Amino acid sequence: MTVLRINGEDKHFEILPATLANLLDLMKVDAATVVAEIDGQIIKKDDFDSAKLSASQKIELIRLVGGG
Amino acid sequence: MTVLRINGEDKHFEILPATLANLLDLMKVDAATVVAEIDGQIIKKDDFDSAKLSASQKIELIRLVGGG
Amino acid sequence: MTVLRINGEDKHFEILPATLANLLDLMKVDAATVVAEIDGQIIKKDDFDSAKLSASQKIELIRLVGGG
Amino acid sequence: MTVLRINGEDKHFEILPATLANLLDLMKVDAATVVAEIDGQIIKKDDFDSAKLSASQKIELIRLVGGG
Amino acid sequence: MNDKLIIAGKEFDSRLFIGTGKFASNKIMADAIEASGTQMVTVALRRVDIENPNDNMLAAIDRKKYLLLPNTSGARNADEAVRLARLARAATGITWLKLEVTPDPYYLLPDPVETLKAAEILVKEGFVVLPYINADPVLAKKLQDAGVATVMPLASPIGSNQGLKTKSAIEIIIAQATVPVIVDAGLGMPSHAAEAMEMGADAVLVNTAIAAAKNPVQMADAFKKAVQAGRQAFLAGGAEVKQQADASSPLTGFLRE
Amino acid sequence: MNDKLIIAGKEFDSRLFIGTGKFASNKIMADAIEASGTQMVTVALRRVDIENPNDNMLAAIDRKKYLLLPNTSGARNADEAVRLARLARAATGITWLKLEVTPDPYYLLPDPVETLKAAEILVKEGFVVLPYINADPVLAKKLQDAGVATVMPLASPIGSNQGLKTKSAIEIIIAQATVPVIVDAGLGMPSHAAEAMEMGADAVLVNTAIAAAKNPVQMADAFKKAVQAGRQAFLAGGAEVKQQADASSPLTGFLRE
Amino acid sequence: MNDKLIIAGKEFDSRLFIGTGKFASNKIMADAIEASGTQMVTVALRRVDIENPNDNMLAAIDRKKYLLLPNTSGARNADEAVRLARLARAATGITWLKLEVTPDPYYLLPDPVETLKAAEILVKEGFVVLPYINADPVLAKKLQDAGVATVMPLASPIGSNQGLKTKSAIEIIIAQATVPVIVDAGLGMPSHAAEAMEMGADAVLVNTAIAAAKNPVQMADAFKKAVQAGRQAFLAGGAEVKQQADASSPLTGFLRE
Amino acid sequence: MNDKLIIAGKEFDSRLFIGTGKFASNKIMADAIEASGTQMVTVALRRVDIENPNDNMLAAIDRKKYLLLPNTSGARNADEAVRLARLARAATGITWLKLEVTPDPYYLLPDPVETLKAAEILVKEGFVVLPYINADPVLAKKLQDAGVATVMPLASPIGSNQGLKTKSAIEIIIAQATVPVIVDAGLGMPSHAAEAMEMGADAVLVNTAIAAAKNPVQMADAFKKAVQAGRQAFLAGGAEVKQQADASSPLTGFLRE
Repeated sequence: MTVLRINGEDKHFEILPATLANLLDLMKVDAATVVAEIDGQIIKKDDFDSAKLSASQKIELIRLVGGG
Repeated sequence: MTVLRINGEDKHFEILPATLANLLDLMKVDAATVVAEIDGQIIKKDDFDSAKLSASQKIELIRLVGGG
Repeated sequence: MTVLRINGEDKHFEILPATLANLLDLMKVDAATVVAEIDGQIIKKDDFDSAKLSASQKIELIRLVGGG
Repeated sequence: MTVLRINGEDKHFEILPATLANLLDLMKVDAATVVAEIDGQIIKKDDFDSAKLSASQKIELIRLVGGG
Repeated sequence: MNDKLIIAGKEFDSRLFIGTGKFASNKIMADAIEASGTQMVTVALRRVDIENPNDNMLAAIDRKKYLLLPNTSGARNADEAVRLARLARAATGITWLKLEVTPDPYYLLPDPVETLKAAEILVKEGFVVLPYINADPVLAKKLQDAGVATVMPLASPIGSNQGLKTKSAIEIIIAQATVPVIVDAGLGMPSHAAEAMEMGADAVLVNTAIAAAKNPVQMADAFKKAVQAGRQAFLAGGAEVKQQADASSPLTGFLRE
Repeated sequence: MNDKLIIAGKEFDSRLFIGTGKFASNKIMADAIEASGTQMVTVALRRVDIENPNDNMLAAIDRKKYLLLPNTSGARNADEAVRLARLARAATGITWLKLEVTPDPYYLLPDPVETLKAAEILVKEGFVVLPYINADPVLAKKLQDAGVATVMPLASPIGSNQGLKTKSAIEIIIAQATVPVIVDAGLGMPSHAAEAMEMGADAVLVNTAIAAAKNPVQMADAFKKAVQAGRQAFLAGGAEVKQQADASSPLTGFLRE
Repeated sequence: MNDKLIIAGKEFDSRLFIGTGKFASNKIMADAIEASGTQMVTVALRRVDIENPNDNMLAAIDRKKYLLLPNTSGARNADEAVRLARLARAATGITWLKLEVTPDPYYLLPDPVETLKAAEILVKEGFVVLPYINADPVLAKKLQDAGVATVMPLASPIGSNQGLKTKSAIEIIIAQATVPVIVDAGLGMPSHAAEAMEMGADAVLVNTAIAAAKNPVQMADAFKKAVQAGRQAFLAGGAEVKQQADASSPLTGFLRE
Repeated sequence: MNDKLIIAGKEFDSRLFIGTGKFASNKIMADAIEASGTQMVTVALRRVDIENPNDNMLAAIDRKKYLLLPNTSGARNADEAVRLARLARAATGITWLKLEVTPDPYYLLPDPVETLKAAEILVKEGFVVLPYINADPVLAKKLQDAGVATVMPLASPIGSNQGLKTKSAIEIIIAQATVPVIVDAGLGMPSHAAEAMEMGADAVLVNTAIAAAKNPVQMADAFKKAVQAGRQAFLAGGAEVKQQADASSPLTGFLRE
């Protein structure tokens, strides 16, 4: 089991997803609507496919919501 | 039994009090602190002794209370 | 010389106008836009022709103006 | 003629006052009521006698006034 | 949305009434009336100026589009008001009347006793009476009982543009009203008119704020929109007023460790 | 009349900006935005809810008609605000930013020091910064000097609907402003928005007053009209406020002896 | 300083009158009266409670120190008020009277028409009439003309503690007054009383704000001081109110180059 | 009643502080200070006027009775304020300081960023810092955290006499305060001071309202009483504010059939 810290919570994976795009697929998150940070570095949407993941990374998945 | 209407309520008396002063005594009301009307006529304190009562009169016994 | 008191002022006439309509003509007031009182009695527009004048009457000629 | 810059204005002296205390005497300023800076350094009242002056120094003489 | 104002059986789409005094010209007045979208304008009665008898402001008002509401301005007591009312009816055939009784020429505030007395007489004579009053809830109720068509409490002194200085009393008048409440006098800016409408006033009457604006026509349009805004806000139901803040953005999902 | 609001070179016809928080549904939000006539709406950034990852409010907003203005709500200091700003830009490609730094979760009032610090950083990074601030004229000036695109002083605490509690300070901010002044937070009713515009504010931002109204769509239309009314009244030039009455009907020609 | 209030020829050193209703006990009432420094207190007339005939609050009031001012509370029209007035005089020998006519039991606001009618009758009967009225300048003038000893306009509804909601109307009443103006009803805090006095009111009457305070005796002392403060400020002549700042420290002699 | 105000360990009986600027003479200033009952007065630092070096207002202040609180008026940034603070300490031996940083000479409003910066420096140098600030709750908290002895939010611009224009923000400051809150600047009448104290402010500072009154000594006494009144009312616990009336006379026992 490997762990990623996603949005402040530890998530356990039998097999670590290879890329950020794979992770979003696995989590059923529509990549078109989110922005991501890996270990504090912003990853642009165009780079989701190429962004490799490794164990214990901190990943933030962010989206626009209603706000004032 | 005779009736006097006192402060909006019928009061029954076996023997009608002769005067307003007698009525107040009977009711244990301190005459010094009240003013009275009999059938709409104001009776001054000095006249309480001489104010004769007769059956069915309307009597108002009024006093000062706290107010703004 | 006869006098009419018109709108609070004495007006002198060599010959008294016969009717209210004549007076308005003389004063160049458009009868369509005014209402009149003679000695406190309201005269309707339809009666301007028949309203005879006599000396010393008090005549009020009133009109609508801008107001709030 | 030597110059001291006192409270933002150049003051010319035939003979430079030797100390701050001498300057205050010359200017008829009551030393008890003022505080002074020489070239940005605060001089305490106790040191007015010993504070030597030299030409072209910037001297600030400050006092308490009414204020809110 | 069907949200008509009904006064004495007559329907109004616009809840803004306009006074016609103090305009710099009849043309500006007419344009401001048009811009305001109003359906009823007030007029006063005055003696014909004998030196200049034919200045006729009425010609500038399209009476097919705008009802006239004669007022009794200048009346200092009930008798004078009744006399003016009868003259107004004779002059125009109109039975609607803005009843004003203002004994004091300085503050021009209405007289409650004489206003009530005149209203009682005029209602009996068949007038549709819209009395201008101080923001006095008890008087408003007495006038209602006397059969007036509306009550017209003042916001602040006539022509002062001070806005809604009588807010708490007008709230009570509205709460008790069985006839439309028209806030009159002293509304100086569109926000004042909107505020009155948001409180539940049925209509407002504006004169000086428009006539004495630098651009009266533009100001008339501004009042038109503000009255609509205030009415719609009243109908829409305002959000609750809170002592503390209440975040407009979500309070969860913050990007923190 | 050509009366555009210009912010950072971009022209706006509408002077009402809308916050998108707290609506009961995306459909109501979209309809209220439409009714408001706005051209720019604020949005927040939050972590994706992993249990419910596909609730996408953005789909309800027609981005051809409405500019998005991301905010930094949730940021408690300059660092957090800068991080959120960069994420917002990465997410949207938008460089415009409503800068909010609110350390206190109860009153949600902005931090003057951290807001200035963040503004200085973000202006240098090329953001168009619209900072939300207390009604502090000195801070507003410092932010202007730092290159922000507008200042957004609060009327009263966020979501409180208390209206223009900071009027005298906002008057000073407007008098000193070299950038547009957008009154934000606490405007609870259309009359409040009109009042801000009448004072000379360039625009207002409204969220809770619309989202929490009983009928948000109707309330949005009410705010639209009130903002137009207030702006027009400002341009039209209000009539003078007087301490005494000033008759609206003529003071001559009375029917007296 | 000799600054007596004179009502109907009688001099008062204190400009605070106290209502005696709603106190938790006669002891607290007496202590609060003492602390207030008042010289006149209002009382009401009510039927003797036959079940409990000897609860005598009057015993708690030192009539050598405090004048009694009977009121006509409960009267719904002029007839009832006149009847109560006569009873009050018979009961006490006092001809002074606080005239109250309040037809509506919910808001307890005074009836202008019935109040004027009763005042006219009672003045003729030799009463010294102090009428409680709405803040209506025209009514105040009519009552003056009818011979009342003071006018007592309300600040806000009785017992509401809302403060001076009728400020602009009371200013006009004061400007026109030929008799003392006593602001009555609704003053909820000492600052409200001070504000009324600063405007030039001659006195104030307070009841609920003291009787319903957590500590009525301390609150009575607070009102005493506030009334004195407001009166003295009126006499001392307030500094001018300015739109801009005006430095309190000198604007010269700064420590700069 | 033991109700001392404690600032930095020092006890005060009086909650009114007095500014000494703008008095017509040292004599009037001294008499007003005496009448106010204050225990601390502010003073400014300025260059000696070389043409007139011996006008010494300090001689008029009895330093055994009145603490001096030097201010940094005239400072436009933190550096200037720190320089003035050090001079003040050197001049007087006093470590207490009213910190003012006002970059703008027109409105004289305080700079939040520079004030905080100066406060942090001066606290470290051992000063007892009383900073004058805008009514900004977040700034007040940051200053508390920096170790200031009080916060002194402004009511309205210095010397404007406009009264408590920042009420809602000061309420929040008081609710959050861990140090005394002294309301400063703009209190124009005793009722304003009473209102601030009733809200729970710990003290007020007044200058112009007294110095520019027609009778400063009488006005000083008025403020003294108003501050006491407001404080006592706060302690006594105000009666509830109600939307409707609440009879002060009994609602039973009416004289009716």
